Amino acid sequence: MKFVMAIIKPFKLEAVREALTELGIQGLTVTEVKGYGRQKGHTEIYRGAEYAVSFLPKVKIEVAVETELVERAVDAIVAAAKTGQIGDGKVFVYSIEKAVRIRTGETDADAL
Amino acid sequence: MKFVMAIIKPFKLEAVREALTELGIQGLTVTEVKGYGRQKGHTEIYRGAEYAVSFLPKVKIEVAVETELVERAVDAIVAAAKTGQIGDGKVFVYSIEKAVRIRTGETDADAL
Amino acid sequence: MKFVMAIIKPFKLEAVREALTELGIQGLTVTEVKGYGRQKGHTEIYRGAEYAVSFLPKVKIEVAVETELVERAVDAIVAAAKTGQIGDGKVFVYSIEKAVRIRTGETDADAL
Amino acid sequence: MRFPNIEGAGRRASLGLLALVACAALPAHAQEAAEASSGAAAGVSSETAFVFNTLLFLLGGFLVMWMAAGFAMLEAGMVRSKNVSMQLLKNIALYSIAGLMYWVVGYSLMYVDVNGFFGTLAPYGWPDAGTTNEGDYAVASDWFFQMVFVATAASIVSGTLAERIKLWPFLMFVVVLTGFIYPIAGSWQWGGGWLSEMGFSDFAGSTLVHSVGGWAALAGAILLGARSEKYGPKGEVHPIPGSNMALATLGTFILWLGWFGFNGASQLALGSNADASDISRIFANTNLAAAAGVVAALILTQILYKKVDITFVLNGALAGLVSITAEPLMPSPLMAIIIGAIGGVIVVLTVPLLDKFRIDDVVGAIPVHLIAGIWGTLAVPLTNPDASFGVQIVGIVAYGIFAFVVSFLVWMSIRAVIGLRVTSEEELTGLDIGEVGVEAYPEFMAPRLS
Amino acid sequence: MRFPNIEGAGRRASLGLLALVACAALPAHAQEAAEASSGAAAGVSSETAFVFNTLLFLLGGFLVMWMAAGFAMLEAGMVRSKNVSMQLLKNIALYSIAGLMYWVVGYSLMYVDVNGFFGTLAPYGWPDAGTTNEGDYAVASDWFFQMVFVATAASIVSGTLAERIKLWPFLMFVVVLTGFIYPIAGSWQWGGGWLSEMGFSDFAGSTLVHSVGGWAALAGAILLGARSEKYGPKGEVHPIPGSNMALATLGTFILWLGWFGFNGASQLALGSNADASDISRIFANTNLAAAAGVVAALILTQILYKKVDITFVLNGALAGLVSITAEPLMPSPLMAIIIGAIGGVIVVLTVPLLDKFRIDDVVGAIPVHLIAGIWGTLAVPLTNPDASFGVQIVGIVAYGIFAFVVSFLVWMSIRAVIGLRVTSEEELTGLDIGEVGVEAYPEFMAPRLS
Amino acid sequence: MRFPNIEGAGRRASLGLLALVACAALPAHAQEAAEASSGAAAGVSSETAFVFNTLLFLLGGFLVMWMAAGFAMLEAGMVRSKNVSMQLLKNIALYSIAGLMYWVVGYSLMYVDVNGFFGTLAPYGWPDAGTTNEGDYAVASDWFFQMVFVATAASIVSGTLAERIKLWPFLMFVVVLTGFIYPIAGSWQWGGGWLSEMGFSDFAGSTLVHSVGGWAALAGAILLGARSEKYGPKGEVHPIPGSNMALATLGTFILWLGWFGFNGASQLALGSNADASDISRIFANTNLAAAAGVVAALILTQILYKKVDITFVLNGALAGLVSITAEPLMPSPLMAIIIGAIGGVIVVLTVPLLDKFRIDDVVGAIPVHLIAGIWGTLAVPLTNPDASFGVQIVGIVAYGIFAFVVSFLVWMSIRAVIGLRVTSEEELTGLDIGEVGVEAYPEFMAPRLS
Ligand SMILES: Nc1ncnc2c1ncn2[C@@H]1O[C@H](COP(=O)(O)OP(=O)(O)O)[C@@H](O)[C@H]1O
Ligand SMILES: Nc1ncnc2c1ncn2[C@@H]1O[C@H](COP(=O)(O)OP(=O)(O)O)[C@@H](O)[C@H]1O
Ligand SMILES: Nc1ncnc2c1ncn2[C@@H]1O[C@H](COP(=O)(O)OP(=O)(O)O)[C@@H](O)[C@H]1O
Repeated sequence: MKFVMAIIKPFKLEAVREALTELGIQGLTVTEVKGYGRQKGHTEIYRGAEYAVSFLPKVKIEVAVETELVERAVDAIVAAAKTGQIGDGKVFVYSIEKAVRIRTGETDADAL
Repeated sequence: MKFVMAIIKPFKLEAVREALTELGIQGLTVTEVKGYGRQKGHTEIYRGAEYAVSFLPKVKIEVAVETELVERAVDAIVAAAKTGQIGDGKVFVYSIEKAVRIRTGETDADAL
Repeated sequence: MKFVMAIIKPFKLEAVREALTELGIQGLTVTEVKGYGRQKGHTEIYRGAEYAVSFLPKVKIEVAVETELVERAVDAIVAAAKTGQIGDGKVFVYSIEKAVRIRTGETDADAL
Repeated sequence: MRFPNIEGAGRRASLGLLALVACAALPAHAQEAAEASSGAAAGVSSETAFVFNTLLFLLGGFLVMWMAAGFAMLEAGMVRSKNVSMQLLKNIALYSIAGLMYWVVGYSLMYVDVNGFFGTLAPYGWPDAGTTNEGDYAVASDWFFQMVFVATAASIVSGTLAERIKLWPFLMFVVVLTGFIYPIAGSWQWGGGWLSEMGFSDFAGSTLVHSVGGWAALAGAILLGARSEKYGPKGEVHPIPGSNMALATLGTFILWLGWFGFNGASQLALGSNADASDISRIFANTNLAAAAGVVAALILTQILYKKVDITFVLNGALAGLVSITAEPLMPSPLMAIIIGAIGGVIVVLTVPLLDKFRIDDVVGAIPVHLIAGIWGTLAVPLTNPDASFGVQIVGIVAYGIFAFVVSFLVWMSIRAVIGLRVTSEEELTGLDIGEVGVEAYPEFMAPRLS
Repeated sequence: MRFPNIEGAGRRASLGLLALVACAALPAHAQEAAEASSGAAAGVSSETAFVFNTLLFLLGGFLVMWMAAGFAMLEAGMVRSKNVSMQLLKNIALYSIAGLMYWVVGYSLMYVDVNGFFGTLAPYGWPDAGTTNEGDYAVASDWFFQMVFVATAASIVSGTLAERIKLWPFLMFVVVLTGFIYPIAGSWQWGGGWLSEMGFSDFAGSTLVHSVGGWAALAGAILLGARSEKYGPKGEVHPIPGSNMALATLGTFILWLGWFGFNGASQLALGSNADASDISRIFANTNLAAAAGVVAALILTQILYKKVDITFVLNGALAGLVSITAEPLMPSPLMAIIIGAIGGVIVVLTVPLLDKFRIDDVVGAIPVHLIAGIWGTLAVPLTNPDASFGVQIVGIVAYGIFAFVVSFLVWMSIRAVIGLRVTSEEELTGLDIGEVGVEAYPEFMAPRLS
Repeated sequence: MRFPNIEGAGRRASLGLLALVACAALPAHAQEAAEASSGAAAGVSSETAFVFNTLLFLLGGFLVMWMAAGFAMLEAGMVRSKNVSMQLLKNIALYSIAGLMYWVVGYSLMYVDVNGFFGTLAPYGWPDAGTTNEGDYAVASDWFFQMVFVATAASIVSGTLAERIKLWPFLMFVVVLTGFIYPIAGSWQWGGGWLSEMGFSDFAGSTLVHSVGGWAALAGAILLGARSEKYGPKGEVHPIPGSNMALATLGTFILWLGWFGFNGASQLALGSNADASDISRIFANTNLAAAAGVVAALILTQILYKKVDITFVLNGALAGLVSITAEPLMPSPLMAIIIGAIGGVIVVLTVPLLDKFRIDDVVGAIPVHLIAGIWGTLAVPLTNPDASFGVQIVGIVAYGIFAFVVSFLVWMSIRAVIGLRVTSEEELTGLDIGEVGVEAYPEFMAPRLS
């Protein structure tokens, strides 16, 4: 079982969710984050003094998927989240050893 | 060493924290997240137009534990977070290779 | 490829970001979290009744790095985030299997 | 309103007489005034006095109307963000319902042909446009000023019962409270009824408005029960911090401002040197009492808790205001300060007391309005020789029994028929989603981790 | 302002005559009054009346000025947090520009030597300090009172076009609207122009102020287009919840309070029993209409949607207020309630209608100000025998054509020269970063999920 | 207040004389008026004038009281969310303390038997309830109006020193400022003291209120030091954005509204055509100056920074208001606009200047109140022939030395005894947790990233 974590632009959340749903993925978790990266923030002026806003609002999506789905999930996210502009974000994949659905106690593939 | 990540209903946070404390776990990290899953959101009407609220507020708990504690930690979380209603959430487990306590530089089990 | 996750005191964020940048790390993701640990919260009184504030504001930094950089990244974070006071936080390291840059589709080391 | 010779003639009925007396007194004033100034007619003509009196009602009225916004902001700041829309909605709705009900029946029941215990049941109207009104003030200005008072009583209830009561049962109670309970209670004193005959004294409504609202809130709080997280199984109190201190403070300042209208315009006449001077005393005393309530709560919380609890300080301001409301005219500055300061102390000491009885009052409305209201009413004889402790106590008790018992029965009936309380699940997710459908801060909403 | 004998003499010009008539009427009043009171001069001296009238303008003026804050808060609460600074900035800027433009040309164009269709082009001044002013009120007090009305029209536009219009093009339009469009429109009626000659009746500006603003907003909304997320490809409506209901409610209460000045001081005179009585009627009717608007929206949304939408309730209050503004004096209480309630119903029904046409009105300003404004103007003949439906319709149509067409042309010109709309990227990140550089809630800013 | 013949008689003392003169002048007015109107007594009777004057004080007083809420909201919006409760608490506390101290000693020190440099030390009281007051206005109304001014000076200090000063040391300074420093300073001019004798001119307090507060703030800022993150080692300025622009804007609108009372009621008399007309000029000029301050800041920030900084625009409004406060009556509309616009420019240019000196003024109170206050005072002779630049400079310098030096010594003493500054750890976690114990937005509190 794998965990796919994606950092995307906030306004792409809906598109990504739909793309994942089409793959049959039924759940995911979303977190508001701030990202620092190649996409430079902007310089603002507040009361006459400049300052750099280097952290930009991003959304983190976390979704646990069965191993055979990973490839397609990653591709779906990349396709849906892409604008081609700098700052589109990243997808990371790592293994998880166990998943439990709290409500039923089901584990692993059944828990997703 | 393992990492246990749980997505739970927000009002269960306190119960889960207590359950983990009883196991001797002394630290954890909590994040406000939004979850999408089988638990459907609700349809709202705003100024005469309907819209679906599909992301529901959840809380993510992350706790690093020694490998021998994992089982019990997962069970404790499941027991404490369970309402039996849809949307209770998930627990995920994965391995971590290293842990460091910033204050002292202690590593791994000593760092928890 | 490794993922380094650090829980630090919020006001250390800038120092840690600078320390990582000096290592040539060009991106990272930040989340506002609340931490529970050895650092005890405080007891507050609201309208004559006491209550414990046990979750303290922390910042979570997540950064994917090439394996050979991990050691130095961890050290840099520890050095920059340290105050020596209780509650300085933790650094965790785990493996990731894949990274993709959404904008270009580049993977793994090229994606960072 | 008190006037020696016509004690008991009530708040509105007395005005005609008052004006008569004031006019009779004019020649004397005129003489004095004539010495001070140089010639020209010295007095205030009756039509000029009419305009002044009417203006006083309109000014006072819009200031008290503004208090509706004050309650809305205060209460919105003291509830959790998931219940803010609901609290706002209840406040604008109750102000509106109060205004309509007071027209439908309230005013008549309170002021028209009061038989000692209540007036008549009929909508109230005003003379035709463009006509000269008889009496000493415009008919509609008096209605307007009396009307804005009604909502205050209902706002108190709204604050206490926040975060768990359903919308429509609450609004039903407001219909009864503003159309019947408050007007009947009001008729006993300001309508010239039996308490007024007895010599009860309550200048601007520490008891009539604030305690009546407080009793209604108390009855509701008992029947409704506490918010589910508020008390632990062993009676531990789990504080539930309000979501927005800036709104709570804004609300308090709005109420403070509005109170100048509440107390000042309750003088009911502005058309003479003496009336204008009295209103000025009232303004100054009202401000001193509120300031003293603030400082008392500030010092007391610092001593008791080693920190200053801003919510107590805000309550302290309001308790100072409620305390001086029964008699804002007679006290010397020092007495106004003392009366207000005791109000501030009362709040700090009685909020935890209510918690002992597991009465969950979200904004502290019962300590502020009911308890400080009783204190203010009891304090009248300290500065007003025409008032007596005995009669004051009779009034307090009579209002307490009437308002509490009737409110209790009304709450019971509503509960029996449609229920009062939201489900515990709705309480958990917040009333904004359950009852209103619009979250107050949709972008910032988040589970509360404390 | 209506006065039987001088119908059509306009809002300001009539005052001189009014005072004359009022003074002529005094002896009669005096007689009546003399019977009621004991001796002394019974009437209001002309200088006393001068002070009263001036005071009315100053009181009404500061209350209407306060409405600028109301619009700012209402609109700030109805936009997303990423556009709040921009909305606040637009509101304080437009109030300022309105005040300056009304001095530069507006007042003269509206009131000075109106030729039937517009007045003269010149800055306006006031008599020297320390001098006695001629006429029935202080010259500067009248200017002040007229000035504060102008900003209202511009605030309406600001609300409709929120979240996508660039700052400077908007401000340019405000310059034209407050310096030219509104004053010219105003001159037709209140300046004693052709509509006033015809017998059009609009006491405090349901059409002159609110509909004119609404037409300007409509023209802008059509040319500017909807916010990019608002409508789906098949016309689906995607609601975009406002960020802060507490601010929206506060704004509504502020507007409600300010409206007592808006309507009440539009009586233009306070110096007699009859004027003070009329103003009192206006206060009471204004409040009843707003309350009825609230209750109507409350009940209707509960029926239609099974929940109460607080934003509709707030709009309902304002629609009630706009509806009664064309004639706040003549209606009986019951008629005031009916007029206001219909206003509340209108809002609930027409907001979704606008969405059908994909006209994106962020705060509901077009339903509230334009549509309820038309309703209020049409309702005048129901209670005012001097008004006729025919003339009312002529007025409504004339103002509609003028305000819409001229606004459309002005918007077109600005669009052609410098563009109206921010880039879609800026719309996404928010206008606060793009245009203002200061986020409204920098610590709480977060992407909106859901 | 200026009155040609009695120049220097001070703000309060002059009123008796003023009324005399006004009455003497009545016959003339009456004559003119008589020509315009038809018969009946034309002037204002002395008792009617008494009521008008008193009413002016009460109206002006409640408007200025409302400014306390304005400062609270403005400052709450300009600090970070972790310090908002503290800022709110300081504001309601300082208003309360000011009101109490002004009763304990302040008023007497300022107005009673002033020996040129200060008055007497004694609590102040008012005539008995129900009695006719001597003089031209009610004694308590004057006290009330003078009292509300005091808090303004203290609010200025509160804003500058935000986010790092401890609660009790701040409140101690407020006791001294409102009980002693301000009243003594006030006695020199409005109490009829030496500066008033010299012919210094400061109508409503650009220098007496605003600069005095500004000097006290400056002294505190120097001794307290900057917030720890504000300046880098090489003097780089690290902006610390305020948490809530909606509150900051609301606060600015409240202040703007309150300023009509501040300046308008400083005319001190309403009981004649000339006084009412003068107050009307003041209202109009005050509004024009504020509007010009807004527009100047708007344009200037756009030019300098390519974006409009809303916080500068808000400061611009206030700077416009402060600038016109020394002389709101005499300027023509155009001069009012120019004076206000220069105020707006001053703010935009001097805020960065203060940063050069590492003086950390959280809300920009020093530019707005001190520097624009000096500008306003210097501008008086431009429109008021009775004022001279020389005397104005003497006044500015005298107040500067007195207020700065005494404040500096008081701050030093407090620092020596109990310290001024919170620990750097408390500064980091926020003063709400450290000093108040109640976070302003407990559900939204989060570390600030960026
Ligand atoms: N090494 C990294 N580890 C974790 N998150 C990263 C890393 N690099 C980038 N990110 C996240 O991805 C976002 C986009 O990265 P950025 O370099 O700006 O653009 P792009 O992905 O187009 O190259 C960043 O804002 C940050 O949240
Ligand atoms: N595949 C998944 N990956 C990550 N998080 C998930 C996944 N599925 C569900 N979740 C999280 O768990 C929460 C509960 O899931 P849901 O399907 O609604 O109910 P249940 O856990 O009772 O089956 C979701 O709101 C979401 O936050
Ligand atoms: N076992 C754990 N798993 C995850 N996060 C932890 C764990 N222990 C501590 N933390 C995080 O680290 C923070 C600091 O830990 P704490 O025990 O208070 O101090 P220290 O790191 O100095 O020992 C906590 O607030 C929490 O966010």
